[in-house]
Amino acid sequence: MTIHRVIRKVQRFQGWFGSGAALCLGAGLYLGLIGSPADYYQGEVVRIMYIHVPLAHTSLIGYTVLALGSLWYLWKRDPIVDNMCQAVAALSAVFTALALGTGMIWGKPTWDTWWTWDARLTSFTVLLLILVGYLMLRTFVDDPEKEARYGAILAIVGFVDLPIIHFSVEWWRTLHQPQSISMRGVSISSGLLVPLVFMSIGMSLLFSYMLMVRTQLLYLDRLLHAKKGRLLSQFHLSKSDS
Amino acid sequence: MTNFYLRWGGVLIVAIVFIVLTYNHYRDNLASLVPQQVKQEAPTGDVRVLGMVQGGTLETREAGEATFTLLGKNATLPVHYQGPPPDNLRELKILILIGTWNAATQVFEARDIGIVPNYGFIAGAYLLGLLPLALFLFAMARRVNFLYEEIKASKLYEED
Amino acid sequence: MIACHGIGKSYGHFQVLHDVNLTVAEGECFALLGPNGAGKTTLLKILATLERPSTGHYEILGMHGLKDKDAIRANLMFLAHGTHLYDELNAKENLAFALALRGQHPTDLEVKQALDRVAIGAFTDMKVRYYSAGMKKRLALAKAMLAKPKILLLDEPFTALDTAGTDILREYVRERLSENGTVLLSTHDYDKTRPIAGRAGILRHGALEEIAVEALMSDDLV
Amino acid sequence: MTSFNVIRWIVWKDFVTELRSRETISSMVFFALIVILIFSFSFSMDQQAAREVIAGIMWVAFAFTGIIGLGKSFSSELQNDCLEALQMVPEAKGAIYLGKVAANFAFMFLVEILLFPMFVILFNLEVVEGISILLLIFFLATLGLSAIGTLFSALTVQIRAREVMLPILLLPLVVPVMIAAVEATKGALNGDPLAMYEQWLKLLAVYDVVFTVVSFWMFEFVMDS
Repeated sequence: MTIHRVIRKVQRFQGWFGSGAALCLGAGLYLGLIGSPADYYQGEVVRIMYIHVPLAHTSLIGYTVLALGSLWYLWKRDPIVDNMCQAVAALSAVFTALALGTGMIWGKPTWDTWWTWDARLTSFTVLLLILVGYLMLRTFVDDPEKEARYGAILAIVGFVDLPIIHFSVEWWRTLHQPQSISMRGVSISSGLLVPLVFMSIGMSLLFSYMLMVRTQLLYLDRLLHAKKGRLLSQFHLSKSDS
Repeated sequence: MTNFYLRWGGVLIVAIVFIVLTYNHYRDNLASLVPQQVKQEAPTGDVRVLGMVQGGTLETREAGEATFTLLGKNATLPVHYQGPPPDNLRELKILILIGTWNAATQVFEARDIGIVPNYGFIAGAYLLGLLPLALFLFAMARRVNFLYEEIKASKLYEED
Repeated sequence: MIACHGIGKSYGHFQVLHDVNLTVAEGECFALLGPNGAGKTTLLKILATLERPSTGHYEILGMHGLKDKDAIRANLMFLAHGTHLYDELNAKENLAFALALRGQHPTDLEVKQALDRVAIGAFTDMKVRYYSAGMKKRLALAKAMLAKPKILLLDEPFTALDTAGTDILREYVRERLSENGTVLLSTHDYDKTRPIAGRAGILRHGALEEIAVEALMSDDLV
Repeated sequence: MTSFNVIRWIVWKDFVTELRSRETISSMVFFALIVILIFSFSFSMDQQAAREVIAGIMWVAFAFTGIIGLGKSFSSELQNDCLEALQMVPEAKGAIYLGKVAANFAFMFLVEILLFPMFVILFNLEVVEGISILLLIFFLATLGLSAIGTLFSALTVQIRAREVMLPILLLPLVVPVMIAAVEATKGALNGDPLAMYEQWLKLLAVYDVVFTVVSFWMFEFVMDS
């Protein structure tokens, strides 16, 4: 039950996370859009990086949290940890999808194509598929206990698979396409780094804030349904008795 | 519930202010003329002209000096460029010229070349990145509020 | 012996069991009654370590139901709605397989005796696919006879069994009880249950109310 | 010792059942034949073009038939609720997992061995030299597919829409196996020196080890509440 208390305690500071996210994102946006010069090689398009990279980082952090939470759940079977896992999966899926979307928008002016089988884009797509699979799986199980258990198993197996997927896709890419189109080699000068750091911190704080809100949402939902369910089953049985 | 909408209203106002300020900041860079406008209006002072370097017209004299014809929609514009050595001056390339219109010689005296900014893509990326997150967060926060209200109203709540 | 403490179980929005408290001693047979959907099978599945209760805990033979599951399983037999038989295997193979997984290896003679006792000795080499529902029930019963479990959980044991089959089952239950076994069965058939049940209870509102066995009359309960 | 017995009995049961019903292997073989047929209609190929795409076609066919076999592996345990009996085995559930992996691996490998001559004949392949290395590739890739597939077969069998969910969950996770198997097979069919595609074999071996261990561990949680 310790984690239960930790989550409660952290949620007391929810407002701080929200305001911190707003401040960091505000500063990052100002620096990224107005306060920084355009990149010598990429021109103005580099500004897309300030939103794309933090989204991608955050979704990976989210997946790590999901895997750790799932391990914790299998160990302690604490329902609120399961709520947290479900929340973090949905958020990671959204962040991954947005990272892919902004990556595609970056690709169009840079590579003159919306989509290329770049190693990172491909492994992020597989990551998105795993997360969507996770969310789908959870809707197809009737017993909430089983739902949590199966979800945790999928999350852990997928987390172990992720580096292997990334390596295999990268090797495959180097075989089949010239390396010229790659996000690698886009060196980040210090001028670009400052807004990137602000946006990254801000995005992580925003993610944590959203995670707290969503965990709370799922917890309250479960609470409400449990109470309603008890009333419902009592009503149902008293009807069938008479 | 009122508090909740007030807070989100504040967020919305800040966002709008930020968008307006950013737009103002970039407006100067966004505006540019096309060759036809330059010929008709004959503007004085610095202008920015958007067009494509016409194939077969580019003549580079020495580093930092070149002449070519800029192709617009219904008009062409003879250009004499003199400025920093242009890295990205190629035939058939779409670019933005910064300079003055010499009405006497009917030649555009360019002194700098900018690549076409992709503000559309940048705005698209930022909107795509932030708008769904904001909407998602709003929907979740509203639902949490709603659930609290309902749990209170149906007197279902008890301390865990 | 079985001891449940405040067992609850909910499926999604529906709470099946709310607060079940039950103790069945050694050498005792408890009959579990209740309307359809009252949660009899769910309770049996929880006690058979197949499902995890949402709330509460239980002990079987003094072992904690959520921690020492494997030890409980070695001493427990659950005759469920499904007979746990493989259609493509014959009676002997089914028995050998099921018992081998429990770590038991009965001799051919024991198998033959058990099959004769449930009166399907003539069909030992037939694929279970061609068995009738009653024959499958009897074969499952033979499996329980060979396993000799300390705890026997029976889910609607009388369905599909004819009069002779019912007698065999009741005789087997009595034998288990005489060897200090514990039997928990769920049923709708009060007439067939009355002779063997030591105690009885009705599941209502997700909780258990104990009643007198003599009150097991067909009409007025459900 | 008892655990080893459990493995043996599970394998025995799956083999006997399969020998008597012939459901799994025959449906896998025929499904694969149909897939091959459809593919050869979809790309009308000369021998040169065939070399380029044959490895991909082969592994798509193998993966889909594998999923059919894997799905049947645990859905067959649903007859008479036999799955409950497996869940109540008083042993570590890893033994059941290993038994099932062995059976699934054997079925899939057998089907692949049966189908491979069809590919050789239909697409005019020359494989005499590379046959041993091809067998190694088949072995490693099939082991990877069955190691993770058995886990997900057990996981999806107790949920709604299981026929759909098994491929949806499994296919993204076996992306490395598919890539590695296709690239290695391509190399072997082209007669490239082993050093050129050795890395893929290593990747397959690593994948097999990692996911046999992880699935063995996770299977406990699938079967046991």
